[in-house]
Amino acid sequence: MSYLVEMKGIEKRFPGVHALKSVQFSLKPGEVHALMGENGAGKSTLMKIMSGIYARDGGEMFVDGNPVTPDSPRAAQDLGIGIIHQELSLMNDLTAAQNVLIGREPRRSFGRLDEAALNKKTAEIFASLQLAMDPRTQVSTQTIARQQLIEIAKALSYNPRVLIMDEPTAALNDAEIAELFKVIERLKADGVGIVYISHRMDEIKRIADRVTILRDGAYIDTVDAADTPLSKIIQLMVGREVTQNAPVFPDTSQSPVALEVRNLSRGKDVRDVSFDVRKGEILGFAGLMGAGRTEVARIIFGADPRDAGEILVGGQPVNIRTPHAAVDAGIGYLSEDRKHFGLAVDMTVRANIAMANMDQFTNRAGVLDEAAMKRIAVKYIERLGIRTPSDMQDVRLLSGGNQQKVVIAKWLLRDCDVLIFDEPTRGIDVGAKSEIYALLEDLAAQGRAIIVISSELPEVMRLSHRIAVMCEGRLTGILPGGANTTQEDIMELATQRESALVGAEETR
Amino acid sequence: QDGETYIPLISKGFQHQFWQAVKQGADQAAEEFGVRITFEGPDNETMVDRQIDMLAAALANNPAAIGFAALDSQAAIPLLKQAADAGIPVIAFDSGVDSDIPASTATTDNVAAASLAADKMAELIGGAGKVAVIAHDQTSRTGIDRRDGFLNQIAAAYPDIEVVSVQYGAGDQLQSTEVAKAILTANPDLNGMFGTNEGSAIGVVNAVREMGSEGITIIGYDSGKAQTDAIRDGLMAGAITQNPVGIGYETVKAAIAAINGEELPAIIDTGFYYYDQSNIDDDEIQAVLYD
Amino acid sequence: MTSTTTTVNTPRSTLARIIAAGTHQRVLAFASLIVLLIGFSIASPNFMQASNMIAILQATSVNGVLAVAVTLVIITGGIDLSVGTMMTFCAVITGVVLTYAGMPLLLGVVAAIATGALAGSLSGTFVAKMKIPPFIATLGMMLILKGLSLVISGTRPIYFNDTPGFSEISRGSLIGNLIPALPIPNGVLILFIVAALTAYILNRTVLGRYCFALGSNEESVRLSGVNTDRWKIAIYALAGAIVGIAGLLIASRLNSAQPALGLGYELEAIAAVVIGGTSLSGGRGSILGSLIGALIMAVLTNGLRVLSVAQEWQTVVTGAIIILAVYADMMRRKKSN
Amino acid sequence: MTSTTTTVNTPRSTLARIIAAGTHQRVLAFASLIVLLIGFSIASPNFMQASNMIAILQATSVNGVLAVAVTLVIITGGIDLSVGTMMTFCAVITGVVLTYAGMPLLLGVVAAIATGALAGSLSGTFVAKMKIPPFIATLGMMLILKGLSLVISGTRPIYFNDTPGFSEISRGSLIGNLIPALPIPNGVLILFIVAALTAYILNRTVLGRYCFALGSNEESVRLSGVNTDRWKIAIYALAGAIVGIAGLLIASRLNSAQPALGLGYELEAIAAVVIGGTSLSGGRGSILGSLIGALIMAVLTNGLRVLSVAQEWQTVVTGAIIILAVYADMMRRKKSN
Ligand SMILES: Nc1ncnc2c1ncn2[C@@H]1O[C@H](COP(=O)(O)OP(=O)(O)OP(=O)(O)O)[C@@H](O)[C@H]1O
Ligand SMILES: Nc1ncnc2c1ncn2[C@@H]1O[C@H](COP(=O)(O)OP(=O)(O)OP(=O)(O)O)[C@@H](O)[C@H]1O
Ligand SMILES: [Mg+2]
Ligand SMILES: [Mg+2]
Repeated sequence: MSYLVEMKGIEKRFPGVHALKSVQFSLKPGEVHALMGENGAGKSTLMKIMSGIYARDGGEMFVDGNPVTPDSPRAAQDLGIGIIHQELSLMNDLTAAQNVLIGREPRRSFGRLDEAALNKKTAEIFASLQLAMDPRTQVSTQTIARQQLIEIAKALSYNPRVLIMDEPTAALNDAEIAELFKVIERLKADGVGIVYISHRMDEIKRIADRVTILRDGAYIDTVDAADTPLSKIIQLMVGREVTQNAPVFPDTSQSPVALEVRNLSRGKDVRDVSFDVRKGEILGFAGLMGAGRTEVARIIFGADPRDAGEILVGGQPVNIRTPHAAVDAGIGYLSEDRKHFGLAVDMTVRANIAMANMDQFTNRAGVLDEAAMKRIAVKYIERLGIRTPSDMQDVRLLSGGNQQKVVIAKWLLRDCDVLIFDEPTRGIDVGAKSEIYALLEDLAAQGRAIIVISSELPEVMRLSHRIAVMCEGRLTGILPGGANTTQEDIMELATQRESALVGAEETR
Repeated sequence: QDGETYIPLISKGFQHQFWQAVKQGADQAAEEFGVRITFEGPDNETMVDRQIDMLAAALANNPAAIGFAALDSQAAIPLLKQAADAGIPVIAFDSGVDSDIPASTATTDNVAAASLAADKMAELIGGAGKVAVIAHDQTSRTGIDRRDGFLNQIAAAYPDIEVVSVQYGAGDQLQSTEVAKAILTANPDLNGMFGTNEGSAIGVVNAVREMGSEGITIIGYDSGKAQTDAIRDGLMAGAITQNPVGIGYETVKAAIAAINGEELPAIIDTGFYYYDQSNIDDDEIQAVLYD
Repeated sequence: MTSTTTTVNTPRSTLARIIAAGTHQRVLAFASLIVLLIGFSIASPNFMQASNMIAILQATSVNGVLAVAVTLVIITGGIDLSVGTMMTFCAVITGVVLTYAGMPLLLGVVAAIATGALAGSLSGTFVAKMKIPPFIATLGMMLILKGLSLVISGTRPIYFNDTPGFSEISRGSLIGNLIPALPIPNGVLILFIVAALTAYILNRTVLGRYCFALGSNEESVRLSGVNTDRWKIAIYALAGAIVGIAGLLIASRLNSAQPALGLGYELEAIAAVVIGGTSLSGGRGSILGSLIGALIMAVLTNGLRVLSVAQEWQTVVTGAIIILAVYADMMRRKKSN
Repeated sequence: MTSTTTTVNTPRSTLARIIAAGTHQRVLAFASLIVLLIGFSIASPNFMQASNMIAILQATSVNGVLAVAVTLVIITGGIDLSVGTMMTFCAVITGVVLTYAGMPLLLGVVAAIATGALAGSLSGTFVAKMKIPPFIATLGMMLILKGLSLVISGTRPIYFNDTPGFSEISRGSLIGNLIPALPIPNGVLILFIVAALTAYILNRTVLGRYCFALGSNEESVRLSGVNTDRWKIAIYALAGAIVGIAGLLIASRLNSAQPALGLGYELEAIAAVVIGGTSLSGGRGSILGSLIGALIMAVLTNGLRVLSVAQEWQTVVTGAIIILAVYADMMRRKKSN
């Protein structure tokens, strides 16, 4: 059997971390090979070795049977290996087209750029992805989901023979995922080998041919996707049985209202949104990308200004103009974009966990209590299973999912009355996910009011006591939680467009 | 505003004591003769083009005459020509301009003054030994004239005196202090030091004070309170002073004469003096010192 | 500084689109310039004279060219502290070529630009290959070039009296010869030509594209297989060549190469760039903005002088107005979102 | 510049851990300092004298204190160009309080520090509340304070002859009184005390924590519910207060407040900070590094002067060595990973 890429006995050590222990991996042409494992299992590291970003400490790698050692992304590209990174790495100040074709700009004489050709070429790539985007839009104005799509377009523009996708769908909604899967099918048909990393278990069944499982940096097994039940794969990943305890939906309709929002408006993004959350309640927010859920949360949190509207906490109107005031009023917000808005990645895990809560760790003279910070950090590292050599590790050295857990720890520690979680489980593995669900339910049971914004419908349905649905900046309805509400009910509200009659459909 | 006689003075600097004294003299004359003056100069003496921009702005205000202390004797000639064409008389002060446009030049002979300092130095250290110079600038006219006036006189008249080091402290007191300290460290057997302007001289005094060096003869240039104090304390042997107030006064006076079409001498020598403990309180000296 | 301003430019009209493409951001500093011009005109009848306007333009020329040069470097996310003394160094080399070696004028011009390009590529090499932070690399270059200018010139100015056409480079007026009513000095003409060419390079060529890309996310450019080191060196070299032109302008204006001059010009040039709206963290900026920034600085100093404000107060007012101008800019930018 | 270097520091031993915690990065510039000291000792027998070492320390004191102040601001991702003229301004205010108003010494000291804190919090307000880029805000302040110093002092130095103890602040020697063999001037003692206190604040208090956090990712700190504006102002104010101490030191050393002095000191201080390994993009840095950076600069200038190198060559060599020192630092840092 001829493998497109084969890796054997791969070793990688980072200071304090044995990230890969004699791992093997192989990829056939025209297959989708899923790489599974918990957060920090070593998936991204293995793929970074394959794509020439990290040098391996041991082991061998073959492309078409020939031993290779790609020592730079460029060298890997020349071997036909392309990668879509887990973390976005775009040039924010440039346009979409300028990003996609960076380094390969169509030129005229004397180094002059052919901007028209550049935009045309990019438009073609976007069209093949069914992506409705003006190649001239500036990247920084786009939501992460759309930025992710630009990354995908960029990787595809190299026409790779091997395409590594490291959690490409973490920021995408169902429609976009469907489009992406169509693209993957096309690539498969062309004989491209695809390595697919995701924590969304349902996707594995949909597109993977084979599945390789890593645990703690060690190779566990490679199984056939079609004949292996998901529960088996999860068990291999986690090393034990994961029990999904059935959710209970307590009746909170008589509890006091914790947060009330009245007629919140901001331009076209948020239009006259009113709702309330009661103590002990988990209110889910569903909607398509760009529905305005993040914007509602940011306005409540004082991160963005509002044009109109009132916010009441515990029945009292509060004047929230800054996040500082929001936190004082007992509102916490976990952002959907951890890298830009959630973490100081150059600082330690300990410092990040303590960040929203410094008062707790300082005496009156402002001197820090490092010992207390350490205690708390270690506690949350254990409780959330954050994989890190120590609480003094810089956050940027953690795997994506573990970074997300650090942000969660930060807000759990803050202990707010109203907690808004925006895509809390983005990039988090199945095992940890159910732990986080349990945590959220715990918090609710303690009388906190919780808002969960999520683009994963199963997640919203699994968690929410009530489900608010948004479309184009309006709150189109609030559905009861539990088994009586179906995905179709939600989708109907999520697509209840006001502008359906207005002609030319614009992307923004 | 209209009808009044306006005379802008473009100097080489404005924040240093010397230039403030020149301004004081100019202000005095302005009051006496009932004219309006302005006094401007760049931050330091390297900014030749800034001075030209100042001259250009001054010309925009249609002055009756202009006083000008050129940082570079050639750079301003086109603008001075423009002034001449417009019938605006120009009086040079402090240093001359290589041109016959200025009606007169009010100045000190820096070379002669510095060579007097050399003579005094030789006299005080007994005609033999090692001396060093802390100059305020390597490229400006006054910096060069004072340094070379001193060095040339030593070379010409005192073969037993060795100049071991010439370094520059930008006229900044602190920097000059550090420079002088380094020189004292490198030359433990130094006999004398000459500082070519107020900042340089004070730097030398500070250095000697901080290092606790003994037996160093210090000669300074210009005045200012720190310097006169040092002379009274005996830390500094003596100093050359110019007559900056006189320069300012004479410049404005000459400008008014030129406006009135009077004949002027090519050079108005405002003179220089050597002062030390013995004559510092003389009226003649007190008149040219500034604090 | 991770400022995640959510500036959204969606140029609707074609015209707006072109302007936005050309400048990569709205040049709002323009309004401050107009306010200053009107204010000074009201305050002093002498301000709005043709001759004074020309004096302001003339005063802008050197700083403007330096600002153009440093804009390129700043857009890459770097900084260049050496522009002032590099300008002097280029002028000194020209002096050596023309006055000491007696070469023809054209060779002097070439020497200035080539010297600048060489010095710039050296800075670029320090930054790109040796990974020295741009602040330190160019601070070092600033000192090295300052010293070398003094060494080469023997700490004396070099005069260009033997090269008759030389002072025409900046002082002559080609436009004035054609249209006598408009005696714009060549120095100003050169500034505008340099600015236009550089704006073209910045917005229409690969080099310009990589300026923005490097300033935006250097690592991502590198991972895309671009030889970032080489391009960075090229950008510093281009900036150096432009500084060489500034060297010619100032030498011609003073009819001499003044070896001690230059320190302090870098801050003024950088200030012009930032007032013009270019971000010091890289990735965003425009030549037009820098030009306007340089003009604001020149109008400000000239206006205060024409008003005969006492010099110490001039400094105070200049500082305050620079802050206010940038503040007004911020406000307008915020509103327009 | 988003450089995703995969630098990994995991201190193994407890000692290494403490040092790393204390400095937030390895201070490698130290080696360059040692090399310089050894080099100059070999080149000149006069260099390694006790009195010259003290002179070097004395020469470091003002620039060192300024470097400490500016380190705080740079770690937040900002920059402070006003430190030089702010120092002068504080000295002038002290002069007014002591000499013109005849107040007791202590009040003069308080005045200097309070003035610095006030001026600093003004800069901080410009940056935090008015969102003016730190470069421009502090450039404006630099000019404003420079002008005000001249206005207030009437462009004349203010002497402290009537305040007897004043010159002791920097020139006296408490240590020397106790241990006659060690006549370390108070100025140096003050530098070390200021540095130690600031290092403590930076590494052990909330204020310090927010310095690093703001420089690392300001938006994420704001979204953690921290009143970032207030903290930023506090940090600039603290830096200003430290600049006030520098003002006292220089005034005491010159026994006068020199209103025209100050320009240029900011670049030297920033250079010391960067040589010491603090990153201009914020989030990383140490006071110890800045101290060593300031020492490197002082040793370099002193050494070259003791060797009587011609001034123009001193400049060239200084520039080259600054680049080399930082380069050596880079190399060692790379290797140690
Ligand atoms: N540059 C680095 N320095 C130190 N440790 C690292 C580095 N990169 C990764 N690690 C560590 O190696 C381990 C594997 O990380 P990796 O990013 O491969 O995990 P992953 O399987 O992709 O996890 P996730 O699902 O959360 O993305 C983690 O413990 C991580 O902290
Ligand atoms: N940083 C930004 N810059 C510009 N526009 C933005 C930004 N963030 C959001 N928007 C716009 O605001 C609107 C609402 O987006 P928002 O992110 O709030 O939606 P959402 O429902 O949270 O969607 P998602 O599932 O993508 O998070 C959209 O039109 C989006 O394009
Ligand atoms: Mg990963
Ligand atoms: Mg969202």
